[in-house]
This record gives sequence, structure tokens and C-alpha cells, in this order.
Amino acid sequence: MSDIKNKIAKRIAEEIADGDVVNLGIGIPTLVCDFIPEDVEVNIHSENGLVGLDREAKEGFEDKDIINASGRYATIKNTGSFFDSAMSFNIIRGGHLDMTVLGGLQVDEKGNIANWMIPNKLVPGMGGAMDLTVGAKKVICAIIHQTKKGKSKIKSECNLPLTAKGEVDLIVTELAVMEVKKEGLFLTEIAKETTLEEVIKKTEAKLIVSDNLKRF
Amino acid sequence: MSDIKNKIAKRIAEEIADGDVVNLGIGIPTLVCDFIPEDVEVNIHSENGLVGLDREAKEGFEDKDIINASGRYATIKNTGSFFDSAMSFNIIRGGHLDMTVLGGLQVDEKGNIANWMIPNKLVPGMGGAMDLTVGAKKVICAIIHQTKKGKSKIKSECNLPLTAKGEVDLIVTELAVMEVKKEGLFLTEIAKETTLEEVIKKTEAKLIVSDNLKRF
Amino acid sequence: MSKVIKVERLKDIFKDQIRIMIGGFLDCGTAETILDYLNTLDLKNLTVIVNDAGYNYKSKGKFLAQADIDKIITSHIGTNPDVGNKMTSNQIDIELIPQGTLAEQIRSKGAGLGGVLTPTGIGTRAAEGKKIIEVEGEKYILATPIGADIAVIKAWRSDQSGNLIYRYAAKNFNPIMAMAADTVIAEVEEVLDNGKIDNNNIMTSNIFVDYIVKSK
Amino acid sequence: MSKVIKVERLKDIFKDQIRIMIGGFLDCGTAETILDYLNTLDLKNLTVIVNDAGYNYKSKGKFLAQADIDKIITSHIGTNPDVGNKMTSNQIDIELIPQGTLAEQIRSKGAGLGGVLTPTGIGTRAAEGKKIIEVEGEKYILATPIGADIAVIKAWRSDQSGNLIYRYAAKNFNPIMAMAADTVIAEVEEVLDNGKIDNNNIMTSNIFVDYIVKSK
Repeated sequence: MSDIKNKIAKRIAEEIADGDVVNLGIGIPTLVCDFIPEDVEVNIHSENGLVGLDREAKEGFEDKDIINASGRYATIKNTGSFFDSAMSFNIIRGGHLDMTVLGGLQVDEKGNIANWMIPNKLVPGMGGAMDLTVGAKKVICAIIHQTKKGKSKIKSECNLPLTAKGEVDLIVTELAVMEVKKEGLFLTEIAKETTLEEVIKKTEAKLIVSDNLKRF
Repeated sequence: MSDIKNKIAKRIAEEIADGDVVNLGIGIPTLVCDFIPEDVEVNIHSENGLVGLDREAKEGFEDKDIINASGRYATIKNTGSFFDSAMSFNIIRGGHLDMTVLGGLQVDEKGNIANWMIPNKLVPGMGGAMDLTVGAKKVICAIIHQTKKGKSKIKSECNLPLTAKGEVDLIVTELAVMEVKKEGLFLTEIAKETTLEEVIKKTEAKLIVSDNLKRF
Repeated sequence: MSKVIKVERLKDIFKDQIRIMIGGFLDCGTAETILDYLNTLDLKNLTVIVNDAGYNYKSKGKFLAQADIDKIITSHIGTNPDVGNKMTSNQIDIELIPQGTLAEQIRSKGAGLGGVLTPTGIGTRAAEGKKIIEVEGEKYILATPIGADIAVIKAWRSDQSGNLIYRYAAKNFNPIMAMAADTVIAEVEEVLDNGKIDNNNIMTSNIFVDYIVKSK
Repeated sequence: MSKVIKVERLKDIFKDQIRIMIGGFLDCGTAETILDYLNTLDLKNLTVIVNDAGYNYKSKGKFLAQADIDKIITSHIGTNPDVGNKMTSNQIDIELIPQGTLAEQIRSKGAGLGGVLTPTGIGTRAAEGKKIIEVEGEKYILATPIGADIAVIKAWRSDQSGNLIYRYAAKNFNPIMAMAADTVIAEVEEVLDNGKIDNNNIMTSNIFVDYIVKSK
């Protein structure tokens, strides 16, 4: 399982350009950090009110007033800064983030994403996810291709309550990289460990296979 | 003339309670400061971005970054603070000022005030005046009773473009103190130097004379 | 005059059936001394506005899990299963709002605005029952002001007059809640004499703060 | 990487027909070195967004009086008779907006909002041509976002990465303009090495700032 998650995170890391301001959600997105090359400087925004987020704090070096959005003690780069929640979401909603990476329960070929509730079962709330998907210039959904029961999470249409409508730009799973375009979902890359047939079979959404299909 | 202005300012100073947060406009309102008793602590807000405004700076002690809303070098109390213009007008519009004192070109019996332009003649702009009149809990208009040509500035209805509609609570001139109420304009005080007849004669607005008319 | 009070004084300030805002993001920037004290009172039929439901075993999260609360307005309750259970069993009404919208709604109250137009949540459940306004072909949700009777906020340092400086990521919702409640109670780690606080870096002016409680 | 540039580099950044925002309240918090340099360029058909028109004999006010400007969006021009004359003789279009509304419109742009509802100006000329929206029986003006191609702002200190700290009342419109333009140029009095700035008190994060010019 952690291999799968790392594969997704590693591929997403390639999307980050030097100098980008990026917000990484909880779960797989957090792992993206570990795969960013040393020569790529990324400015990580955390919606609880900081930019320039660095690694988690070492034991014994925790500062009660520096946490990340998961509530874990963190550190900040020497060029980092802090702000209140209104400013934090001005940054998010105002288009000042180059990218956000979010997990998902479902995502679909229209770029819809559902990741904040399962009616009558799990209702944690949307937190900052709705703002992040609407506001960031590029929205990447980091998602495991299928549910534990073998159902595709890459749907023709999400049936869980949406986090955002038509905002996802790129979907990365352990099997495939898919771009959301007006014409539909473009399959641009498949994993080295899979076949085109397997990807199509495991994907509910209709895929438009790129002429230049790559491996990752 | 300065006698007249000081009389108005002195009377308005009596309206200020200990601890009040107050914004004083340019002109006569600025003079109000000089008449506040020592035991009344007033927190003066200046719309350019500070609260706790103190006297103007002495020559040789000016700080380029501490000015009042008239652009004059000022000083700040040791409990004062600074903020940006969005916050400054949050304070104004959000009802966090106990009082504002403004000058006027005209004011009327419905509590309308005009003080920002004379069409085709003087168009300085409204600056912060529209926000101040709408936002402050109590709006006092400090105004000389008549124009130089002997016309009443206390009108039945303003004919200059309005700064605010129905927002003035109290009008203080060198001749009279008038409260704006739903029923109309209540004359509650007249100057020691005048007579009721003179005030009525010099006032275009209809006055409801208080049963308990006082002198000031 | 000092605004510093003993935490026990709050017994006379908090009443049944009021609306309380509580600052903080998870544990960070939460007034733990005040919340611990509130957990000893027997308040009834409260409404609470808070970013998240925290953790059920301490301060804010314990209060949300155990106090007699009719309604919580929040962006996330996923960290507090007790609150989730109370919702599922209809013991409590939970209104979930996107975090950035919640921040703007609180700010709007303090800023005297009638609301803001946000693109966040268009096409999702967050738009249900909300007024939709179109500006230049784009749809926005009208997010109206949210205020409270009392705000319980946390800062780092204050002076006796109530000026506040926050520390690092402990700002979050505290500065905006400081503007949005009739009575504002700030818990601080350190109370300085007037004149000893760095007045260029005061984030919340003393005009907003009614009481100061020192952290235990 | 340092964002510090020589003021002469601005020749390549400013173009004809662009929208420029300029921070400052009268003289205070205005980027005088940059404005003095712009006064040597021959830019054409500009639109300028600025709190006030300043004084005609220096920096901002001189620029507004002498440059080839088609339109100024501002709250007050009363201090600059040259700008007033240009308006009267129809050489320039002046859009006057209440100061607090102007601040919110600039903030809205940076915050990704579709606008805010303000009570300021209802029943006055400021409401003419504006959309009026009623919320709970109260009328509000819909104030829509105002952005620019370039913002010219003034801060006190920066680090090489572009984090900004302002000084006293020189904040005014600078922090909100820093969020509302495609390119943000900050003039500062002092440039510190990364890590040397007090990062708890950074008011504008480096993510907003493109270039730093040191004051002469």
C-alpha cells in the first residue's frame, strides 16, 4: 500500500516547477514533499495560516504554535510567514496558489471531485477543500484507482456529494495519469507495471487514449 | 471666527464619554480634542490607519510614518496601534466607533448630510466621509449655522449631493444644538449669546423646540 | 485601567442560550485556560462558531463534545468522533461551511458588510439554500455575516489596555473573531504594561477587546 | 534568489495602456523612489488606482498631475488642484469611490471574491449605476473587485525573498494592493538577508511580491 501511495506521490512531484506555491492535502498529497528534487524550490502553503512550511518537527523541538493543517508539529523555512485564516483563504481563493494536490473519494471525467462526505456514514466536513479546488491555478487529484471492493474511483460521474464542480485538472493514480479537458479524460501515461487494457478495464470513466502514451 | 469654531468644538466635547472611540473630521471637528477634560480618556481613530492618535508632532520630532488624516505629522499614545486601510474601514463601517464628528456644507431635518461636493465647483471626493457617517454609532455634524451670504445650512432638505442619508444624530452650530429624531429636528439648546427667535429665523429646517430648552 | 480579569469572573459573563465564537485551528491558538473553565460551568442551549471540532479529550473539543450545545457552525468535525455521534443521533445541529467562507462571514460581521460573494461551493451542497448572484457571467454564493455574543480568542501578548499580538500559526481565526462579537475575551500568555508592547506589530487593537485572561 | 532590482529595470516592466495601483495615503507609505523614476518615463494612456491624488509637487501627486493618464479611480482628489483642473476640463476621467469601499474592492480582487455588499453610499451618488442587493431588509451596494496590471507599493523592510514589514501608519493601502495586481513592485527602506526578518510580523508574504526596489 505504501508503495502505491509513493508511486502516486512521486509522479505528482514531477508536476511542480521551481518557485511554485503549493498546498498539499492530507494523506498521499503530503508524501509529495519527499519526492521533490533538491534543485526545485517549492513554497508550501498550509491553510491553517502559513507559507514556507518545512518538515515536521523533530521530537523535543516542537513549537506549540507551528502546526500543519493535519495538526502535526511542523517547522518553517527562514523565508516563511504566518497569517490569519482570512488571509490564508485569500491566498487560496484569490488564485495565488500555483497548485493544490488533494485526495479524493471519487473523481470524474468532467473534473468533478468528491472528497468530503459519504451521506449517513462519514461527514467530517469540507474544511478548506472546497476553497482549494476552486482557487488554485492547477488542481491535482491524488487517488488510488479502485476502492477496496474493486470499484473504479475514476467515474463517468461522481455520485457522492461534490467538493467542486469541474475544477480538477489532472488525476494521478498508481496506474494512470489523466488530464481533464473539455473533450473528456485524456489518458496520457500508464504505470510501468500495468497494461492499457487493465487501465481501461479498471476505469469507469471513458478514456481518450493519447497518441503518445507514456509510461511512469 | 475662531471663537465661533471653538464654541462648537467645546460643546461637542461634552458629548464624549470616558473610553469612547472617536473619529474627528478635518476642520472644526479636529478642535474638539482641545476641550476634552483631562479625566475623560478618549481613543481617537484616524482613518488613514491608526487608533490612539495623540497631538500633532512638535517641530523636529516628526516621524514620516505617523500622520493624521489631514496629512499632518502626529503622535500616538503608548496604547495606540496601526493597521491597513481595509482594517481601518472595518472599524468604521463595522460599528466599532462610538462617535464621529464631521463638518458639513448642509445638513437637514431628516439627518441627511452633504459635505463632499458642490457640482461644477468643488469636487474633492468623499474620502472616508460616507463610511464614517454610515458606520459610527453616533454621528455629530459640526457646522456653522449660516453661509457667508446668510443662508441657513440647517435645511429642510439638502440640495447638494448627499454624503449620507438619514445618518446624522446631532447637529451642533455656534447658535444651537439640535437632535435628529423620527418626528423631526429637536432644538434642545441655544447659545447664551442668542435668542430663540434668532435661531428660528436663521434656521430653514422646521424646529421642534424642547420643553426644557437649555443654554450653552 | 486594566482589562485583565481572573478566569472565574467569566461565570457572570457567560449565560445560557448565547452564541459563542471560539478561535483556534485544532489545538493551535485556542484559549485553553478559558475553555477548561467553561467546562466546569453548566451552560445550556448554546450555539458555537468554531473552525473545527478539535479533539474530544481536551479544552475546545471537550467543550464541543460535552457542553449543552444546540448548534455548531464549523468547517470540519472529523477529528472529534463524539461530536460526529451527537450529530448522527440528532442531538446537535451541525452547519458545515467551507473554511474560507466561514472566515469571510465572520470578517463581514466585524467589517459591517452585508456579506461577500464567493465562488467556493458553487455546484455543491454548500450552495443549497443560499442566494446565488451572478457577476460578469460568473456565479457566486452570497455569504452573509456571522457574529456572536461572545468571542473567546487566544493571543500571545497583550498590554493592559487590550492590544494583542499573536504568535506564528496561532493567529488563524482569532483576529477576525476579535471583530465579530459583542464581547471579546482574549486569553494571553503574557500581559505587558502599557507602552511595553511593540506597537508596530499589534494585530488586534484594544478597541476590540473587553477582557484579558492570563493563561494558566 | 533575490527579488531586488535597480529602479531603472522598471523601464522594461511598465508599458503604455496599463492599470497601475499606487499605495499610500497622501505622502505616507508611498514609493517615492519608484514614482520619481516613473516621472522620467513617457508612459501613455494609463489607468491609475490610488487612495488620493496627493500633492502636485512631488512623487505620486506629480505623477497624477503630469503623466498621460486617462482615468483615476480614487476616493479623494481635493489636495491636488492640477488633477481637479484636468477633471474639470475633461482631460481625465475621475471615478470617485468611498475610501472603505475602494479598500474592499481592491481586497476582493486579491481574495478571489466576486465582491462585497457595503451599506456605504446608499441613497447617495455613490450608489448610482451600482447593483443594489437587499439582505434581511437592509440595502447594500455590490462593490465589485478592482485589480491592476502592476501595483507599486511601499514597505519598511523586506528580505531578499520579498517578505514585507510595514512601519506605523505607512501601511494604509499597501498590504491590500500587494494582493491585487499581476505584478507587484515593493519599494523598501531596508533589505535584509533571508532569515534576518522578524517572521512573526511579516504582513505581506513573499508569494505576493515580484520585485523589490530600495529607496534612494
